[in-house]
Amino acid sequence: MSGHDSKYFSTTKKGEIPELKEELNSQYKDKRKDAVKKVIAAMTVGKDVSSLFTDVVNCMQTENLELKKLVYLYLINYAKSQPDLAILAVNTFVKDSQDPNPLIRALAVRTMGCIRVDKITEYLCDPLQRCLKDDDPYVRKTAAVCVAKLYDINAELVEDRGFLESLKDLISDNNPMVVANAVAALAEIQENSTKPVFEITSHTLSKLLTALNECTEWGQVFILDALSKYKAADAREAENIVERVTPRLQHANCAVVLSAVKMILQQMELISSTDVVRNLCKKMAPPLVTLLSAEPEIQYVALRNINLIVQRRPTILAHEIKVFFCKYNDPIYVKMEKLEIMIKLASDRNIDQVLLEFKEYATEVDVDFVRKAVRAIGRCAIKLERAAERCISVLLELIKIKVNYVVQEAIIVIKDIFRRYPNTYESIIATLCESLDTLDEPEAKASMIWIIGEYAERIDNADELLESFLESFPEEPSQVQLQLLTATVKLFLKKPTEGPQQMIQVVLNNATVETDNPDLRDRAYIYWRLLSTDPEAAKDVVLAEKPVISDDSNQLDPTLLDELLANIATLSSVYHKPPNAFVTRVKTTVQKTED
Amino acid sequence: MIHFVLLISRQGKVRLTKWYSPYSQKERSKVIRELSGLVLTRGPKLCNFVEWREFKVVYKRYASLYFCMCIDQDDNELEILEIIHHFVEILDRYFGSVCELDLIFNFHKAYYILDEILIAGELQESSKKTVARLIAAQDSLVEAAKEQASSISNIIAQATK
Amino acid sequence: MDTIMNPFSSGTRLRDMIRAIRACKTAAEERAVVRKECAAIRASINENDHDYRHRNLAKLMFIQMLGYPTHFGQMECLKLIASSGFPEKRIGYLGLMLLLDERQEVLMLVTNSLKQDLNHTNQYIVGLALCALGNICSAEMARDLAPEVERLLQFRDPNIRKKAALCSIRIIKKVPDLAENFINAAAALLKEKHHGVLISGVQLCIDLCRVSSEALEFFRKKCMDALVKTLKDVVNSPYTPEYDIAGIADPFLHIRLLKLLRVLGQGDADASDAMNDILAQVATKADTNRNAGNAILYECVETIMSIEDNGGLRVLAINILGRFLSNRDNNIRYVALNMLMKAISVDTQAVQRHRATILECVKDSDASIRKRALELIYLLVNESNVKPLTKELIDYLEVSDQEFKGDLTAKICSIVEKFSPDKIWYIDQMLKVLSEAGNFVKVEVCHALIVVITNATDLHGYAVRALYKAFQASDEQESLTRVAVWCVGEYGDMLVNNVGMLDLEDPVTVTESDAVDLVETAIKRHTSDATTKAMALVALLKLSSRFPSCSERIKEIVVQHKGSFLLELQQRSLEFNSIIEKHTNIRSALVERMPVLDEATFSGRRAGSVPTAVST
Amino acid sequence: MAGGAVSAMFLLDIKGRVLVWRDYRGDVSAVQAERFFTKLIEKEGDPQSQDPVVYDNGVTYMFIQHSNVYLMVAARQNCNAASLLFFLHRVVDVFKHYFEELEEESLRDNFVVVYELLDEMMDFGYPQYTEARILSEFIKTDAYRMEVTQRPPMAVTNAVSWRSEGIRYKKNEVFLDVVESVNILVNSNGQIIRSDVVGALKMRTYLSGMPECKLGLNDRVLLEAQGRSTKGKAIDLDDIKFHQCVRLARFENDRTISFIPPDGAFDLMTYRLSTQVKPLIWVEAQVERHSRSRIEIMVKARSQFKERSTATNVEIELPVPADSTNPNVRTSMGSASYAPENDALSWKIKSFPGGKEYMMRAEFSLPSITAEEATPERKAPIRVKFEIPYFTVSGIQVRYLKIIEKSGYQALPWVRYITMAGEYELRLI
Repeated sequence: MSGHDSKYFSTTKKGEIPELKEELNSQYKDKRKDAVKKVIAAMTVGKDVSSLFTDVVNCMQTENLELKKLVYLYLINYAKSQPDLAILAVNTFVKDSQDPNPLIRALAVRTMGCIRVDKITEYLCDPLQRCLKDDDPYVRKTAAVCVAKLYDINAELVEDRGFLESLKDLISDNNPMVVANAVAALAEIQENSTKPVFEITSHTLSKLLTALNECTEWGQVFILDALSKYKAADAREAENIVERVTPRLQHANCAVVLSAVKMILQQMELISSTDVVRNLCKKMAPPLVTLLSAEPEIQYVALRNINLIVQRRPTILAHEIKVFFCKYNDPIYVKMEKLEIMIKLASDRNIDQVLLEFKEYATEVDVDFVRKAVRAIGRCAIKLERAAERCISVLLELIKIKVNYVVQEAIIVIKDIFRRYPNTYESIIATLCESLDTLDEPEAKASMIWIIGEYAERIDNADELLESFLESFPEEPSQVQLQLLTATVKLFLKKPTEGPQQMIQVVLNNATVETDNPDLRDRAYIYWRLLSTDPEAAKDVVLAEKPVISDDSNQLDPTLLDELLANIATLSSVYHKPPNAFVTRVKTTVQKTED
Repeated sequence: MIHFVLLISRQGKVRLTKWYSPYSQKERSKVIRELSGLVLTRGPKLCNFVEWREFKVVYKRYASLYFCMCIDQDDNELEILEIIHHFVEILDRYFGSVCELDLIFNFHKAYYILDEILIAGELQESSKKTVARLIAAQDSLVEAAKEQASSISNIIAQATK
Repeated sequence: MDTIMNPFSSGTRLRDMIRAIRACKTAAEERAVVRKECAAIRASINENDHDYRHRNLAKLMFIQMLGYPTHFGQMECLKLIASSGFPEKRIGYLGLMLLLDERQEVLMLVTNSLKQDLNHTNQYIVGLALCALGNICSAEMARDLAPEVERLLQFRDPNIRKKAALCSIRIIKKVPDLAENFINAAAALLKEKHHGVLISGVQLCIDLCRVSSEALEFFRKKCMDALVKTLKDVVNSPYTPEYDIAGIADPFLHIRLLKLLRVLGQGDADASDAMNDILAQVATKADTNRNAGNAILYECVETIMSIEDNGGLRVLAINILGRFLSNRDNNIRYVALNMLMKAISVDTQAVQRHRATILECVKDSDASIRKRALELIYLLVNESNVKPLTKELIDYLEVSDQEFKGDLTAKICSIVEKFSPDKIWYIDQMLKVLSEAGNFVKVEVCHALIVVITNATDLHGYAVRALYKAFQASDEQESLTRVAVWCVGEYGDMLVNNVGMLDLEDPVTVTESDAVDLVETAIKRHTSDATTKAMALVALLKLSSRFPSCSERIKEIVVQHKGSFLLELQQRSLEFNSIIEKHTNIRSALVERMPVLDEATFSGRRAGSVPTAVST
Repeated sequence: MAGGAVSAMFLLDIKGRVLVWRDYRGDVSAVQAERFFTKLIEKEGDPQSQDPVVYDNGVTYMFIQHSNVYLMVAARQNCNAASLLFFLHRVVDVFKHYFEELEEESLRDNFVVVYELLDEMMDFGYPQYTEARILSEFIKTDAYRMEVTQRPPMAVTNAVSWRSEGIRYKKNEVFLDVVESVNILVNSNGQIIRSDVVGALKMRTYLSGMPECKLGLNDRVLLEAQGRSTKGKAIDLDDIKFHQCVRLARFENDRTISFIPPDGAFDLMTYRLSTQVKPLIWVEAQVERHSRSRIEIMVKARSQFKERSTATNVEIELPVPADSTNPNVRTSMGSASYAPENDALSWKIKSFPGGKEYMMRAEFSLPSITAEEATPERKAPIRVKFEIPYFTVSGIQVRYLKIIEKSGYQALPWVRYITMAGEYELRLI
């Protein structure tokens, strides 16, 4: 089918590659430069121009910096696919690394490090060694990063050739940019090495804190991130460090601010003086709040971090809940995170206002947001005993609007409210039962079934209500089946009359011989055996008094929280997962070419 | 049966959509998004068919445009390629070396042509000449009406001078 | 177009609007332009200015194509259709087809206009109405207007007859009861010479056969010879430029005739017999250098495969497929795989011969081909080749695309389940799949695996030890974890005591506490979901009875969940804690080996309730 | 573990296809990133609804959108998300400085410079340098490219990385604009639920050499530290953020704002005040639905500031349904019109003196056919924009701006004050 239809919709297209080849070998400088540009343009749109390798490399020997950069760029891209030809470029690299112009020296050493071809790496060592001691700081800062590149390709080589020592020397460099890049390189190497490569002593600490004042914003982030791993010897040292880091909270770059917050929080763990701690908390609050005026993406990261911070230091933002109220134009991902924090900061003092907000959100159009708002109301009820009643009345108001997903979400949280405040709000069960037929989500169904089973003795027609679910037992999701099983057992134990007796037979039969779900079967057999061996014990086991559930269910495990707080501003703090849960090192020496 | 016809540009812009089975507006957007993702990302040497939901989509690229037709599992994929080409040839003849811009600014004409080729998701005419003739006849009916309208408005203009 | 229609128009022209939209850089900009335009159109509609109606509608069609709401313009279509001129009607019908579909109630309002237009003296207006009806009519409209369409099947102009034929297809699909009214007229169309009419007519017959057995019988009886002759004429027709594609006369007509013959021949020996010669002729004559030729051949092969057996023809067809499969063109390979699926029921052996090639296709770089090939290989598996095929597929699982893993896993599991020669092999293969792609394995498959393990009394020890090892070695694969947790709970005693060691096993030393460790890891790791954790609790209860020495430790773990927010976890934690703490006397009775679910009844029920994975 | 760098940076078009990319580590391919991102767009339809940090198959993607371009980094390590997302915004600034507008077309037209910049701004996935003015001294667009070989400007590695030496002006001048934005959120019951003021000191400097600047504000902490009386005049600033040129340690010590400014325009500092602000302009709206298809809205707007000030360019935006037809609007002041692009009525009042109240009345209809699967209308708030010149809510004052340069020239500082509406939302409908 191909061939005869290229004429449609198309402009003429000749063989591009041969044309370029010709131009690359032109005797005119300008033409060659244009040709290289065209090659890069083709590369940019994803065409394979690797076959021009030799021709492009031939253009490398040039005084023209722009052309040189383009050729280097080409090399980075295709060296891997043509490792043997890439060697051709080495001489130029070595020569360029000694060029009188520091820009070219740096360019050469930067590019060489990006060429992940083993054979070339060896040739890189001498130029790199020289550049690490270059007079020009621009070359040194580039060389510092190049050590990390080399380590990524061939760690042994770096260790053998003493590059680590040279790199460590750069920490004392008189140029702050060089120091910052050396820190970044060392931190990365340490990450991938089992040996101690980069240990921060109190000496390096003070040097780095000094460099902090002078290096670029990005360099400040590298240094703060590296220093946050430092464990101060005692409270005094911790206080000293904090004192020197605190001014960073005034930096316009939000990453500098967050990294400073991380450092301060780390050191605070050691500080015992409550006054100092209180004072630090007071100092950190305004910068954290200001992060919410940043770009939405930054806000998102900030909110995920604030979520962690308030779990450890709830007082910091205790009075700032209003800044987390959602604005109309907030992106949905910001709104969702703000809700989480609003729940965490809700207190008896502000709950009325918070409820008003949640109610507002619960009538929005975005379904996920609405659900989360409804759930938030329930979580506040669980958290704040004195406000529980107000929360519940808001939930009941929302149920009356009869938006299906709102009702289901409400039932799910009300079940938790019942578990938090037993024997307090059961009067609303009747209202909930009105929505029984409309439930179609497993979690809502399971919650409703649990409520019926749990309060079977107070619901006159509990058996009828449960029975209505029985017919569809085999088709229900296992979550619902399991609740139905337990609820029926409870009903039977509470009202061992004829109806429930028949029901329990049906359910047990369904959950044992009529299903292949091993978990459901286990559960059913255990009940069955329990009921048949010792009905009194069964009552004791199944109907045992329940401990009241606590409100900190959404709090992270303390050890995980520690780890995440040490990772403030990083992806780990965004995901709320430890780094090893998502970082998978893949060594790619040769990149696969696809399509 | 052809359930729908889609023309999507390389940039993912929709140039023509014709639905022979009912899809709500929301579903249509979703279908277009899904298929753009499936079709536009496929390499040049792969086959012209993708399986999608319980259907198959036959597509063919002409320069910057992808012509896609969604068919049932047991329809003849190779024939659909011919139908697409049939459509393209007729477009080409009508516009005279058709290009994407023709379809953008005269999208309604592309629809008129398609309506002479397919009805109810089935092929209607295998002769390009017949299609061209039918379109030409209807175009001239429109022309005639326009002339008449403008002459009437001239007369009115004359009369009310 | 619009400027000439509206010489005094102000506001933007269609062209200008399109330009403005094209100039937008972002979706937000485009949205703003479109909304402004829509507001202007609404204002114009509100003023009921018919000079602009035509243009407004054209704009709305463009806007609708971009995915914006245009409901406020629907009534304008009806107004244009109701006007008298052809230009208005033409754009009105186009708008109707684009802005509305069969589900809108507004559509009913157009029925009357349609009826008038179907009876219009201008045949092009009749054509417009037929086209609209054929593309979007609802069942109700189909019923109301069927008589008009039926009448138009005999209209003087062939171009109306062909449109009426296709329109009839939609009508009988919407209202199958109406089929019988169309049978005679449809049969008459088969005698026509006009290709458009023939094509449409043949298609109508095909669809009539689908909804009405009466039609099928009628065409078999009355039309077979004529159809065969028509096909013969097309096949042997001299060069006609009007219908020629790559040297073939009207492949579209070819294909439709072959399709109708297939419908007629299926399940009818006489009819099949009548078409043998012509099918052989088509199959041998088609030009396989052209797509059009291959399209015909493909259709022809399908017909041969579907009609009543004629050994010679089938051999021919299978050979053609073999050639297709080895073709370099991916399209041809794809359709070959597609056809081989159907050929399996006819001649499994012949298809089996291509197994190696098909297996290669499973690993093709083209996802479409991969998918087809996998479906096919799935059908080719039998007791004798299951082992090598499964090995190939599992090996491939490791390197396959993320997107393909789901399909591949499902198929492997299904194959293994269906054809495993022995249970130990089955268990081994399943463990490999669970370790490699456990997150893609469906819940039912895990359940089935546990059923199999429980039924294999002599393999309980082996299975639990293998699972223990697999769990230690693999990443976090949820379904592997669940199966391991369940088996460790149920057969923990066999795990630690190396009960039922097979010769091929390496002995392992697992202590009671190691076994509890496994379950504890499963319950504590943050990737585990509620079901896994719930299963772990049951396993712990079982182990507390099987390993009394660990009972205290287990209680500690169990009790941690008594305040859980998750209902099921809290309930289990409370119950099990109570059993461990207060009712030790009955504990062992409660958790003694679970009764085994009878494999036969289980698989019988599964076969009944779970739809077979084989797609047609 | 903190630290970590990205693997690659991508500039993608609106459909998620790669325009330009720079591979820093060779472990995330363009095909892989593109496939992931196009799928993301396809799934969500609108990536605005998607978290800006997304994980897929071992790789984290972080992205922002600007005009019709996505800027995205891909990482396999646990890198600093805040830094990288902020970096992406800085990259936008740099490109804007270079190409006036950052959009698909300008990237395509300048891909050579884009590659050069990506190489200089980031090395091995670490952000390096984002000072556009300095970068443009040694990376030039075609028009300004010279044959003479460029050298890295001192500033790139200097402690003063934002200013080059040797700048000369005939007339040495500094312009300082104090701009305060009022953010306010009013609940549907008319209660102000949050309000704050965000201020910025926007500077434009045209100064020779390496000038040392010192800025004095009526900052209560400073004045009290200096033992001066502060009654009535001093103000409390909740949070201050400084441009990197300001010596933070010095400020921490004695509240002195001292700095060597960059050349040209920049934000010297921003601050925030979270005191309760009385809404400067108050709006009330009443909606009456006469039938399913006819709606009437009545709006009152009141200025709640002193009569001697005047708000200018006031614009009040009232949400209306998306398919409103022919709104008919009357106002007692200013002009109002239907703004379908925002689904709103826009009421503009050029000049709105303090202590006044104006009215607007609007009537419109809705089409008889409703949209299929019509989603409920988003409940948009009323939004207000305005500017009040010569006025600040906080009462901030620039007490002095001293400029000292070793050549000893005199420089003229010009200071202006203005207040404007920021996120000013009233949920009153």
